[in-house]
Amino acid sequence: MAEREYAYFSGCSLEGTASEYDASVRAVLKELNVRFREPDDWSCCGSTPAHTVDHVFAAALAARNLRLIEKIGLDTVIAPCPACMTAFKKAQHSMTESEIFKNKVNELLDEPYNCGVESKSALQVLFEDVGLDAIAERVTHALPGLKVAPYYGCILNRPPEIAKFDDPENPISMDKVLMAAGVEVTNFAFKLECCGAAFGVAKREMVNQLTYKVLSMALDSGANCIAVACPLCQQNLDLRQEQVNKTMGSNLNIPILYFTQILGLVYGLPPREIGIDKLVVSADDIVYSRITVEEMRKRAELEAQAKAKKPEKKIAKEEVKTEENE
Amino acid sequence: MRVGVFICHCGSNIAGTIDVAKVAEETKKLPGVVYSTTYMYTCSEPGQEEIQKAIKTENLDRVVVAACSPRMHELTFRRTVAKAGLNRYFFEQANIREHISWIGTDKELNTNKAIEAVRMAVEKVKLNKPLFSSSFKINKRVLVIGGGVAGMQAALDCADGGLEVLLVEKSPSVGGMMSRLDKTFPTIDCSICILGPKMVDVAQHEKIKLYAYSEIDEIKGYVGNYQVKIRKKATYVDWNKCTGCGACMEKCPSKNSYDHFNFGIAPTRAINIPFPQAIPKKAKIDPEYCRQFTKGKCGVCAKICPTKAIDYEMQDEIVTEDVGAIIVATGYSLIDMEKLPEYGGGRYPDVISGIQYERLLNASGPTSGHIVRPSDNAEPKTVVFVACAGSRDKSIGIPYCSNFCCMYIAKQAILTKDHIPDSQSYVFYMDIRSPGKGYDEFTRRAQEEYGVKYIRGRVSRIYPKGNKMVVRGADTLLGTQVEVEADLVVLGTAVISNADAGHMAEKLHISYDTFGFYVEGHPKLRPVETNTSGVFLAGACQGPKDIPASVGQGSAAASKVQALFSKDMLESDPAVAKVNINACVGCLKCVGTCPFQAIKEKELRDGRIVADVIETVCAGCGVCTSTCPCGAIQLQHFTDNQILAEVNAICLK
Amino acid sequence: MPEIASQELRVVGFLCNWCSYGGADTAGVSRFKQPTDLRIIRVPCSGRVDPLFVVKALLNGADGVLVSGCHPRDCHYSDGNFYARRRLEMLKKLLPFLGIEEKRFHYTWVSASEGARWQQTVTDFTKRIHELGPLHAKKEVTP
Amino acid sequence: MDSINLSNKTDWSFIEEVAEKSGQNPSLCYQCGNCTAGCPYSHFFDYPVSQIMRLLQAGQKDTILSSKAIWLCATCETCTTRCPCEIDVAHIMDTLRIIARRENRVSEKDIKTFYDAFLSSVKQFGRLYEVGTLLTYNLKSGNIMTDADLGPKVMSHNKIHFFPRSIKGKDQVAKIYERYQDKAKKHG
Repeated sequence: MAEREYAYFSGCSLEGTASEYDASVRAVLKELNVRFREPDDWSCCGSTPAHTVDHVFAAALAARNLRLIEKIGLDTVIAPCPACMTAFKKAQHSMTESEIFKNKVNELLDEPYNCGVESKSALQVLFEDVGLDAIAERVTHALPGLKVAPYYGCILNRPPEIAKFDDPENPISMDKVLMAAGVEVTNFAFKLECCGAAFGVAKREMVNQLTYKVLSMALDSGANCIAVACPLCQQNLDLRQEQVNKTMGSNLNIPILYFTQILGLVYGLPPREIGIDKLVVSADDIVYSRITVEEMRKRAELEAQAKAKKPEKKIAKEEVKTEENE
Repeated sequence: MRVGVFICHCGSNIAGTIDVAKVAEETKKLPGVVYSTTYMYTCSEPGQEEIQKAIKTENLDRVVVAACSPRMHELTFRRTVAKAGLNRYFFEQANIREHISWIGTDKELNTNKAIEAVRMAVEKVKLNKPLFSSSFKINKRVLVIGGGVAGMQAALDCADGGLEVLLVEKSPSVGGMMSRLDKTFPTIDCSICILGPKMVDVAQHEKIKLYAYSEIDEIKGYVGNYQVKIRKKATYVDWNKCTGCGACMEKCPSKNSYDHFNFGIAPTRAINIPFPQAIPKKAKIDPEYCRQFTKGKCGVCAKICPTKAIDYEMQDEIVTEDVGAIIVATGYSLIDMEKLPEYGGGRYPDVISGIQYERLLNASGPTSGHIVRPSDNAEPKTVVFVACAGSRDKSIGIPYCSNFCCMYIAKQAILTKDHIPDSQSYVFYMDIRSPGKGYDEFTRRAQEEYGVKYIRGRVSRIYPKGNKMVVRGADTLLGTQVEVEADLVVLGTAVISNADAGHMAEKLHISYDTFGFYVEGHPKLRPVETNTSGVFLAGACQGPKDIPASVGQGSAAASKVQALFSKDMLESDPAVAKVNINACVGCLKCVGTCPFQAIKEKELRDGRIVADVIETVCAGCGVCTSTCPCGAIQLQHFTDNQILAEVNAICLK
Repeated sequence: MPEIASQELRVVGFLCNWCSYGGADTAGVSRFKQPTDLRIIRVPCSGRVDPLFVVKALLNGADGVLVSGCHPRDCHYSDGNFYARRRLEMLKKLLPFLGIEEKRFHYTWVSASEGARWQQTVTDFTKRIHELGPLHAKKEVTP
Repeated sequence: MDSINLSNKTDWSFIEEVAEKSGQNPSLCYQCGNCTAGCPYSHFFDYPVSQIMRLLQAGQKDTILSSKAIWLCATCETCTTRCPCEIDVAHIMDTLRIIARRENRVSEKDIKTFYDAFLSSVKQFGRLYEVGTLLTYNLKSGNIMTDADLGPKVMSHNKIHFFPRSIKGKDQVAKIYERYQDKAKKHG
């Protein structure tokens, strides 16, 4: 990895309500020796609101930043926030698809963008570029008893022709990454179910209802924690969890961690450094449960010895059976 | 030379966008043309009489008809001129319908284009030579590829007609898809009860030679005289000794082999007889799972077999057979459920395909006809059927309708109620396609008598919740999203062509469409013929088809073969390559390029070596003609001069 | 007789009887509208097409030549279209030496069921030739 | 619902405009309902997605532009991903919002207000100023207390900055807005 260098685009949310995502992504990338530089003076990607105004306008807001990245001589940007990433990928897609569109966009910009930047989510970079082996190698700690429901959200891998990443119906990249890190994941059916996205403010009830579905389905799957890769998902699931309880008359209390925070934990990073303290639904129990890999191994051995007897017998039986036949 | 030109109005099909009168008037001016007229329907009987009359009165020696595509009526008009005493190759047809009047809107341009089309035909016909076909003996044996219901019907009809039949089936038993079905719509007949007797007949008919678990390696030759290489795949059981007692199957320790017959709904043994009514009822080893092959030790079946039929060393065997005609009835496959990830088939055990459900319903199936969910063997109370699972879905490259899913889903819903009276079935559908005799009444019965709930809308997603499968779909008639908590979900998976359909087509030199289904001679008028004479189609290999249609085509193909074999000799197409020995320098390039080995070298009396065409073997492609450095070998009716005459007719001015 | 000069150019097509000619028929039966410039010559197999035919056509007055056969491995004569491909590839390289743009010649594969594909092929090729303009603007060829 | 006279109440130009702006062909839709089936917001829509598509095919401009559905769509892309006819439905919804906004016929004022607050914040500072956006929204929408309950949470976890972080290039961003608005004016 070392030889390759990425651009890093934190985006507005990661500067504010999602600062812990920012912190944990940076920390994990550092741990995995992923080198990156930041374009200075970046601006908002435009996100969803811009798209309700005009597609060229929206693309322009995104393209301004891609241009900045182009200028510092980098060809791939890590955009941890799916909203930014999609805005970038969409702009890139339609600008490369159609010369006319490209020109229209560039007419709105001070400096024309030459479509030289590919955008990837932090998850995509870890899964595709860093690779599972490297992710596993770095693990120093374990989180026994932790059962994670991997929640991808809507747009990390959809629509396929824009996202060009993982399976649009049954994504497995986050599952694989977490498993590689030695974390247990549950079979979570609502990996992609929408949380209500940016409607938290204007359509609170709607979001609360959608979020409730996701949260309770996670519990059904046997999870005691949800891993996310999107500031909006996190906000709706974590920050608004109490709202959900009010609206739905439930009493859910399930910690919502960025998947990079979980990686940070198994990499033995100090909780504060990866912003565990910023979570509204406390994840302290998870932190306390953390043990080193060695301890984990010892426990496993003990359990193994305990079980040891039975399976041997079974095998023996099987043998005998075939013997009889022969 | 006296050429007569006949321009067809084809009602308004041609006359609508081409000024036929002008075409007649202009073409009359062409050198060599002595007569030019138009007629409303030239292909009609009076139309043909017009031509014959003109040949007499105007004593024409060449005829050009400007009408539809020669692929449509060339043979018709050749016969017409022949009846009037002309050699049938003194005829050319200009295609002014498919290639002009139907595709161009500008009448002036069309008319001009039509005139030129006629001019080309006239220039060519003037160079046409009289050709006379020689005749050759035909081998009156027929090869039927595929032992499903279509293939068996074809084989039986041919055999009953006294023809010798070779029936080649790639799986260990004949019966095909139909032998897997529990009941058949709309009569609820027991499928194997009506198919079984046919299977037995096939096995016992003295005119039918059955090659089970065999495949076609290679096909050489031409109509009347094919040589076929058949690969008898190794079964590792000597079928001459095997009595089908099934002892080996009982004792086989490898219990988790994939069951191809039951579409993997339950495991089978590594050595097995696919199903009780199998024909032939012989055991076969699946080396993928057999411990003798995977682990190198076991030998249980060899020890158990009372007739010592097991032979782990067995090899594939190639046999060569000669036949005169081929009926292709290779059937269809079903889309893999993994292609529809949002439905979770393959990931969730309780989401199964329609054909798997047939096996669950079937008394001779793995559950002896008790409907249970694969996950926990519990009896499902709520069953959801999803129609068009993959069909009519451009996004996965299957835009077509699979033809019979609507009907078997209705049947399965009815049977579900019969098996489990306190069950409730739901069917998600887009349109109910039930155009057959008694079909629509049947789908109505499912709803009216059996209370099956039909929901008009696609299913978007299927996911597990507790021990239920939640089916989330739409009811577009209510205009809402709906959810059903099902115990079992059955997908009406799309019909696709066999994976090897393309290769088979290449061996047969027949065409196939974008989806791998074989192309018939004419969509309306030659449904079971192909463009390769001597090769016929039956059943779903030509497109999704239900049982009655497949059986009908089986019989149709058989009757085509009967007609072909009703003569002892066949007329060869005289439009074959011919060597001008005076021009031939004996380089024999042509011998090397001929795709049919139809050219041999020949030594003349003076010792000169020249190329020589075996007329009956030559298929008339003309590759040799374009290869010959000195134009010595010419494809009759498509000689260099004839084609260049057409080129010049439209290029020179 | 000259084509209606203002609107049409001279495009000659050599089509194999089994696939492409059938494809053109299918396009007709489906009423898929096409430019009228094309004149079709029917040959049994694309393997029958002698590069000489193409050259003759282009030298004698055609502005573009299109050859179409069965898809590779779908040839009615098993591999006639492979011979065609080999020869026509050669021809492509040769044309420039005769002072003819390579783009005026095109060969492709269209099956009997691909009416829409045929319509596309004809429309695109005719468009291409119109972009190139007449090949015989000045020179008058005499037989 | 009274009958629609399709002969004179079909707005063909609207169908064309949407097709042109979205690059999608509405005629491809065969009303299977997959979009409605998968849409997480169906329960909140006044017209389910498939009916929006149907109304579009029928050229019912007014009904569509005044619908809440087009604004309640959060572009989760499920419909686009699963459409068997390969229609980018989400993009069509997006296009309908743009047209509704342009013709000042936004049915969901609150959502528009929030979007506007968001955009003006970006125009002002170059980046999103979350607190500012929320406050602007609360004032403009009149729902003064929206998410007030979240305030303490956010603060106690010091998740946000109380002062906008504006950037050097904010005028560049503002220019994007201006240039766009000029063009929009010119081309109507």
